[in-house]
Amino acid sequence: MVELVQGWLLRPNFIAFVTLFLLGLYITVTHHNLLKKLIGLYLVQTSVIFFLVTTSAKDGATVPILMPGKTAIQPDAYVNPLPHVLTLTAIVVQVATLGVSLALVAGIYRKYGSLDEDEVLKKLE
Amino acid sequence: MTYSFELPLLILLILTAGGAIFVKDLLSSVLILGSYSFFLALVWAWLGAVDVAFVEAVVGAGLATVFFVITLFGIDPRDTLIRRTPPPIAAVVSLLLLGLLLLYAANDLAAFGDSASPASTHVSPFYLENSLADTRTPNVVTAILMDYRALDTLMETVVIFTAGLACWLLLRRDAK
Amino acid sequence: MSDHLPILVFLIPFLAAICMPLVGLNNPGRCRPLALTALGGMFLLSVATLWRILSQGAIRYAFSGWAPPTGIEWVADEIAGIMVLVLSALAFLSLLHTRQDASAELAGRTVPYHAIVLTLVSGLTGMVYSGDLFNIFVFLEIAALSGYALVGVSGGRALVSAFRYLIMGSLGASFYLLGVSYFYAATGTLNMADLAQRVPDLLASKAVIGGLSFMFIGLGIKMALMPLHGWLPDAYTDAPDAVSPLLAALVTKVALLAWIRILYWVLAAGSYGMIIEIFGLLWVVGAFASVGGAVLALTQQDLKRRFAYGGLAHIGLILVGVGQGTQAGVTSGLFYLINDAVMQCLLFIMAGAIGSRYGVRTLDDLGRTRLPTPWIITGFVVAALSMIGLPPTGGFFGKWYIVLSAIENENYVAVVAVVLTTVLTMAYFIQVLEPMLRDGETGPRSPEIETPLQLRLSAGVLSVAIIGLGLWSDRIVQVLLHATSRLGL
Amino acid sequence: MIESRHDSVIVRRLSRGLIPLVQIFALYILFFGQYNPGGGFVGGVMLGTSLILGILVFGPTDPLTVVTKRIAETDGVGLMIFAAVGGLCLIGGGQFLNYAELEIPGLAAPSRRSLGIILTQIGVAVDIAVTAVSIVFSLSVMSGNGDSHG
Repeated sequence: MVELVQGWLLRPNFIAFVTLFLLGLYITVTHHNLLKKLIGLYLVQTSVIFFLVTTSAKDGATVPILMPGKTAIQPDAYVNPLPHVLTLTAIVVQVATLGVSLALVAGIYRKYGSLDEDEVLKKLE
Repeated sequence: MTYSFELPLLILLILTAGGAIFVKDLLSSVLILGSYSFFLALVWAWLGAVDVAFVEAVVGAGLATVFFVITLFGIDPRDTLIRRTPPPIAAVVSLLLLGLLLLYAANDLAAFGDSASPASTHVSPFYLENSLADTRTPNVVTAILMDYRALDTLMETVVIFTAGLACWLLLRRDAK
Repeated sequence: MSDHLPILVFLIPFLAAICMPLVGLNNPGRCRPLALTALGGMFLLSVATLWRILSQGAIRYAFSGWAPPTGIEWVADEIAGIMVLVLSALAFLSLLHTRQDASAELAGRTVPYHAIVLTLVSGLTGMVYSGDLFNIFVFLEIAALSGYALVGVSGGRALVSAFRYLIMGSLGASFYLLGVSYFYAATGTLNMADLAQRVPDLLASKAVIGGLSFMFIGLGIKMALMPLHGWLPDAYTDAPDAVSPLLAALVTKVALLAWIRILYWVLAAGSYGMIIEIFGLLWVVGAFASVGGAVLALTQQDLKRRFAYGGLAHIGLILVGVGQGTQAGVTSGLFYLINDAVMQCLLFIMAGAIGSRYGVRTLDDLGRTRLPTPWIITGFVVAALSMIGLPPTGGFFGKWYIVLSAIENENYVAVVAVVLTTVLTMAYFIQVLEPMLRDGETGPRSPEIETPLQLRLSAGVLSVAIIGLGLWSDRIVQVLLHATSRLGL
Repeated sequence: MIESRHDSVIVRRLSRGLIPLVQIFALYILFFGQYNPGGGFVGGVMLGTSLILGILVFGPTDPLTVVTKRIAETDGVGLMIFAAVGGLCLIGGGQFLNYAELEIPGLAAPSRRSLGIILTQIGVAVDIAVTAVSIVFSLSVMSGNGDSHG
């Protein structure tokens, strides 16, 4: 058990990811304000992306932009570029989702005059 | 690997995330979220993911904030609610279980920065070794994005396109 | 050229979708013909693709010319071929059947509406074909964003349902992406075929178990598996009548298909022993969902809502079959999945038709109104027979194969669950059919409204398809068995 | 939100100068994405935000806004560029998006791939810029109307 906890403490990035993920999830599920729900969702999405980025790190490696002219390219000298590509895609997907969700929020506000989930549900009845 | 640079950034990250959620004024909360994105971009730049940091700074801190602010314009930007009902027990319990699952699953992940991890040794060295010869593109991220995994990029542009259409469908009722 | 057939099938709705804003810029009237032509063309090409797959074997298509695992790969096997065929046919018919309804609800928004229907179809097609975990995520999001927008089309209450759907759906996608990240961190690859080779050595790895759990939670939300189904009833009830057949028939089924692919095509190959516990969990979840969905359906007044809960039960039934962990089990699950897509489509088209034509939305309405249209009643009866599982419909054979595979496994609790679901399904359909078929009712007879040709066509084709799926069930199951025989179960 | 132009003359003056600068920088990011961080996404978003800035500052009657509005209606052009490059590869005999099969005489396969990357990046940038503007127009339709309670 002690080893487990020690293992987690050696990964501050991972701790940050878990904190942001759980915080965002909690807010998304329980908060009453629609916009705050979206902020929670935003935290969840960015935290997953954060986790993906940390898998790309290598000790002592530099950014994945190759220096032409050198001799053979050493893969260990550059961080892993594949997770970066996946995260780029995921970020764009995230902002697209945000656009649609804000359109829905704006529509709900125009119709019901409130961003509070309870009030909106009350007006639905 | 030392964390001296990163720890303050991570703490700021969590603080801004908390701020974005607990501030009552929605406009401020959105702006704090923008700064959260900015700190996130810094962390990623520190991790060597410059392209991702750039996109996060422009898309996350820029475009997302623009969308938020434009939506909030014309909405009374106040989170009026002080919590009325306690959060359901089921939500809290399942969240705790989920956190445990996350930590449990992390135990067998390769150590942070391990250059012998499966992620760093299986497919990705191919890109680093060949992208210059294959595509004459020194930025490996661009080479993968636009060539090796071009279909993902095409589809992700379709996601944005779909979002544009979706906003049109949802909001421009009477226009045109 | 025939190797390129999968991408050509995909490109037709895709190109039509991206051309839609320009085509409709000055004349929005062109959008509907364009969308119908695209879906029709897609259907014809998918027939050709299936023909090619059956005669010459599966197509593995490497995008950008990079062999997997470097590039992205699509795998068009028999299952994908059949699924895309069903998908394009159902999309065509559900777009076809609502001319009046759609244009009335959509004042001035025909361009984005039709474009989004096509992006939905392209997203689902990509999910069916794709052999790359991350690629599936991107297609999942295309389909999901289209779904959110289509649910919210009618405004008002539908916006709230769409918002809930969006929150749940995006959380599901995040969980799925998290699972993919764990898989990637543990194996270093995203390609399914490559993963299938690397995962067996890593099955004891907690990262793989965790990744699998997250993917299951994520796809479970997308397929509306019972404890995670909160978004679905509202979304399907409040979606416009033109859209709910499309969503009900396809969205959850394709997510389920993706899960079956991950379970069997990535994990089961050669590592059956380790995975057996997951399968044990799976059929229990499925049995719970099927009985629970049917019970909840029995309590609903609103017709579309009742059928939505019925759909939840059927997702559970498919999982009962899939969870048997045998070749017979997964084949029966896949066969039922295809059947379920067709009958849900017919059921929701009919529910939408009586809703928009006669204003019949609830059971009470149904008791008050006499429906004079034989087309609609016939469609309802055929769909109901198949949903209950009476011969000679496809639903009967689907359930029959699931029960057989469970008996073969000596899994009698699963058999009891399927039988119980059947009884409950019969109960909730009798409540619907009894007032519909009763004669000499005192209530006022609805005014005679001629059933339009498109509706007759959709109802007729789908009814024939349901009976055809039953009559030729052994042929289809043979094809599916051929596809699953390569799994080495 | 886009009902009127911005009140402050300083903001308007500054934006007149700033917008072209942002756009030039966006083009630089776009075309040098093969050598530096950046590329289609970032370039596209920057182009889009420069146009959005113009809309917000100069109001609905300014020629820039009118032109932008026309542009926002032609959503999908960028994707057509991307898909057309991919389709040309099909015609050239390769797989979809296999830029090495673009039939351009006198270019070796790596250069063709490089060219394909540039062309598709333009497609991505155009699509993202246009869609960002289109989303902003959609989101501001309602708040601009003033009839917030339906």
